[in-house]
Amino acid sequence: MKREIPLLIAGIVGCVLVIQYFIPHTPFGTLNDVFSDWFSIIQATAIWLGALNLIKVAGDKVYKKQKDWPFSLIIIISFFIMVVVGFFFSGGRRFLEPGTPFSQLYDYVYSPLMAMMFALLAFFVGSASYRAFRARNKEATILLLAAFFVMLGRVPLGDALTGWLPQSLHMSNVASWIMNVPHLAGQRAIMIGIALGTVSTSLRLILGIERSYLGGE
Amino acid sequence: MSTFGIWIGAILTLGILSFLYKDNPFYKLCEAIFLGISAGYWFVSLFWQNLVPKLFDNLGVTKLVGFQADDGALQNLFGRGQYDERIWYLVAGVLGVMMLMRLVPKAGWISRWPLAFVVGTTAGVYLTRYLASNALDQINSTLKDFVAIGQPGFLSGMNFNYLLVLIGVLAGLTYFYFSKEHKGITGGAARIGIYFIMVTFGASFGYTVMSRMSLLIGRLDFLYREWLHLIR
Amino acid sequence: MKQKFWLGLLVVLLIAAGPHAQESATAAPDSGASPLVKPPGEVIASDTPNDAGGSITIKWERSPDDIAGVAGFGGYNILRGTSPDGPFESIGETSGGGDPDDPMHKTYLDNNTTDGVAYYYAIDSKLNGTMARAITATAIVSKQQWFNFGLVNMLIATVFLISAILYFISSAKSGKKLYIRKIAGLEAVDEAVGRATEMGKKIFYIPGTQDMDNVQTIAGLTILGRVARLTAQYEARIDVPVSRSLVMVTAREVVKEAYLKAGRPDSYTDDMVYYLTDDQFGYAAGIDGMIVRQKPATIFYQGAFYAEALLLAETGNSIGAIQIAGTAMPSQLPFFVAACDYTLIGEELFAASAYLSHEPRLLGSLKGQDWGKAAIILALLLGFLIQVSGLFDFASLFSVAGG
Amino acid sequence: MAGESLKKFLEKMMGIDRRVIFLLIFVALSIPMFIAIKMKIPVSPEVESLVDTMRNLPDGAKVMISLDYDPSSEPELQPMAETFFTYALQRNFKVIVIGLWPQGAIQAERAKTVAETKAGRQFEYGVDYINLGYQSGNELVIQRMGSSIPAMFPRDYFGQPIGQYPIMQGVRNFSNIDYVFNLSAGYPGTLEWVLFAADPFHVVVGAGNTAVQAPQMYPYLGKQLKGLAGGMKGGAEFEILTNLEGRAVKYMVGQTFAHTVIVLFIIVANVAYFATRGGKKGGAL
Repeated sequence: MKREIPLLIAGIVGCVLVIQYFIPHTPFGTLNDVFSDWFSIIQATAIWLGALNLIKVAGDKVYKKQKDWPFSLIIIISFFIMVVVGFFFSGGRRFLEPGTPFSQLYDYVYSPLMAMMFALLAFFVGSASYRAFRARNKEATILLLAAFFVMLGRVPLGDALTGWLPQSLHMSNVASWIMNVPHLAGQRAIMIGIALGTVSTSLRLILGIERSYLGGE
Repeated sequence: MSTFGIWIGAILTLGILSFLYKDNPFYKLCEAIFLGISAGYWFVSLFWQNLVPKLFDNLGVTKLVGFQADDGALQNLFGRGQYDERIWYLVAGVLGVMMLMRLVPKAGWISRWPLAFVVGTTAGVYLTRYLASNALDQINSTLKDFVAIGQPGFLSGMNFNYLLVLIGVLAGLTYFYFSKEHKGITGGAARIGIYFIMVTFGASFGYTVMSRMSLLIGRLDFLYREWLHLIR
Repeated sequence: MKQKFWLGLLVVLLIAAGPHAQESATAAPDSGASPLVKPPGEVIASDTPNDAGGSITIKWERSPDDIAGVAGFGGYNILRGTSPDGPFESIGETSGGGDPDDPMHKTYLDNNTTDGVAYYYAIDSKLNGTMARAITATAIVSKQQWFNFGLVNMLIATVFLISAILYFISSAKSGKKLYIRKIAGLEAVDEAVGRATEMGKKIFYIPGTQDMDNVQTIAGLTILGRVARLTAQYEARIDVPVSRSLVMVTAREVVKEAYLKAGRPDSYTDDMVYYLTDDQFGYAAGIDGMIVRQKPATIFYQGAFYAEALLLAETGNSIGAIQIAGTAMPSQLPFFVAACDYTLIGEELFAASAYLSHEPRLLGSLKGQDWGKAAIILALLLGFLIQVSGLFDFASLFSVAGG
Repeated sequence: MAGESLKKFLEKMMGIDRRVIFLLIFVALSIPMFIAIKMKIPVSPEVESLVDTMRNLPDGAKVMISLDYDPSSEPELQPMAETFFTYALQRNFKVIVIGLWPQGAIQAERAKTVAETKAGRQFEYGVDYINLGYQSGNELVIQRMGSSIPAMFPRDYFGQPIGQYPIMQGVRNFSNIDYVFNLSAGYPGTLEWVLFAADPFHVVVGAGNTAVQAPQMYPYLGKQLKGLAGGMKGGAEFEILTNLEGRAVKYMVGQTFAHTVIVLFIIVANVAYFATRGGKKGGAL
């Protein structure tokens, strides 16, 4: 029973949602939105489990004085600062409005961390292309050439280098041809494959053939 | 932004940047702050943005416990005797509580019910979601622009490009064929397919470089201009 | 053309009540208005098809002044009432000019109707402060429909695919042998787990940064089940840091089940799966730190990824870990290809669990997918011939109108 | 001898420390920020038509700018906003600001300050500038503005009723707006402006997009979309054509440097790869 009922729930819910796609009539037409609200509610309760787990793992480290335990302590402290400020000192559900202590923590601490982490990509893009774009074999050579042309076509330098060629062979035009023809074709093949893969995976989940997410008895 | 805020931002920015050189205590500090702050942010946000409006407001719990809010399903149902469809949100509340039962070792198995609901919903939604935009629409756009024979532009470069796209799509699809050995015609087509896919990857990569550089430019601008006032 | 084709097919496939499109035509234009502007022609209102009610589409012949492009033409006011004699209440206005596909007419969508109420619509054309009116002749009622006729092609495609997959699942169950080609990334899983064991180092498994409402995450977790079974057999240590609480809960069930099936339930602990943060970059910062400090021998990335993909994979690469990635996010695939040893591309991610399990029913579903691919290839070839010969617009059969 | 040492050097390059690459990218992006380097940036027809449309507006025209992005796209789109505001000051345009993204209004205020310093002139609030702030509803906001702008935005960003401001006198819907400039980083954005404003209400719409989004908008250029500036490069061209060279032009030099560094590295890597591979046979696949 510990597995049968969940399998039944997944199957029924899945079938209903597939059918509702084709039916605008109530209650089907809005079912998707309602279920996505329900998901949000489950998600919002489940985050208590995640947060408790984070505190437990970090707390263990501090308690056992494992390597780097002071940093675990900082995780716990900054978590609680954010939570206490967000729950009690930022005007309830208006917690994100400009000027609240919560939004100030967001602007001054959270947001620069996010932005810099994101910007590290500029460096990693460089090191990844240095290593990956070597003409080791046919596939790698094609990868390299496509990247090379598109990268150059995106900056004025590319056109400056190819200025002596006819207009259609200017680097920026070559780059946009690559984007609009072979790149598009490959992209479409990948997308169609993904569509088929999702249908099949979804169906396996609805039928209960794929059930490892339910765990054992 | 206040000077104080800019200084904090700049210090944290440098901390993350220092990871490029190597792992160090400064980065560890920023990482720990980042983990704690962001986990706390999501914890608070999900409460105020999901739980309160979607569960407590709809049911009327917010008003019941004394906060200012509109009437919810409970008030309508028991106060006025009117049916209110929002009462169904109670089911979601129950599913949420079942999820929390994982904290009780003996009753943890009940959390599989909400899990099954979530998986069922996702499967149901995705079964149709990609089929329209990723398959049918793509077939449509691959075919729709072809110029028919005898029409002006039949022998144009554009029409040739459409044909090339078609060939690429066909070859690419053959690459994804699982139940046939990639030999003979299938093998040849699959090989051409992987070439097209490689162009796709290379081009996407090259294409993204610019926006990634822009991100870093934005950060350097923050450091040099707003923090150090080195440039105007 | 397209409409007829599908409707013909639909009669065979479906027993459904069609939408009884009620239409009402106009009365003679109200001649009492100022002679300075010419009124719009016939006004037709009809229930908007394929929707959940609450909407009426109004279409009218453009005023001759609008068509002639008279200077100072000020567009139209749209008014609504419950009786042909008024009173009419203004519900909106629109500029002059025709519809893109019907230059003689103008359309307006009233999305604020109550189902079951009979409405009349009036259209005023405007020129230099003068107005002239045309009114619908009969009442029109909006209502909900039971089937979205814009999705007939989707229905056919869905039914075809589901039947193909179901057919091959059942034929696989009956013991028919199915061939599946090699997928290099998955062939390497065994070796990657084995190497970590030999080196006495950890294996990291990253199931993406999206929640359980993304099917890629679920696909990633099913692959986790197969990988965890191997780590149980090899007695290697697997770490699953996650960025969503629901994923944590699910991943624990999956890993626990895998250890049970491998006959080593005692080796499993909840600590193998732990939550870091929901934020994509916070998560990346945490994992990057763990990668350089703990130096895992093998890292799996299976699921849905955004910009953090390269942040993780490039750091993993810098410590020399074997990396096997898989995602159906087209924008992130190039970065995994550049930084990982093996990458499962799109559909291969969804096939991985079936491939690794060798379970006939799952493999059968792959064969079903292939039939879908074959049908699409056929449609593309056929479509090309029809399109180029100029027979009819075959492509439009695949354009999805509703949904 | 020379060949020997070259080979050694190339062998070293094969396994070069990634930190060297990091450093070079950092330097390449930093240098142009401090030293003014002139670079010729060719202008694309899309940006040319964008600026032409603006040029053809009468002085004092009523324009709307919709800022549909957040700080993460700031490096690409903020320079365009600054240029637009500066140009508006020069031409005495009456500017109405809205945002379909919550952060749009703040971005506008920041860009306005920069523009005022640059133009040496201030907007008079309520007379030639108003910030209507953000409204939720995505494309529905655009749709409803088609029938009534005051109904969709009864108050401005600072909570004041808009009726009291001279700039809003006579503004009822899109027919009273001469031009809409949209800065977009995704949904809702340019696509929605084209489908829900340009198509049904025949509003003149021009746009600035992030580099990632821009190619998807090309099909709409011409009748539906009067000009498009894509990414930092588009922003630089926009600045050149309006004679307001600023941050984007400057940063474009950095972009070019960084791209060049990466391209050079790819070339070096391949040269090194082939030189050091020597007699060894390449892999089969």
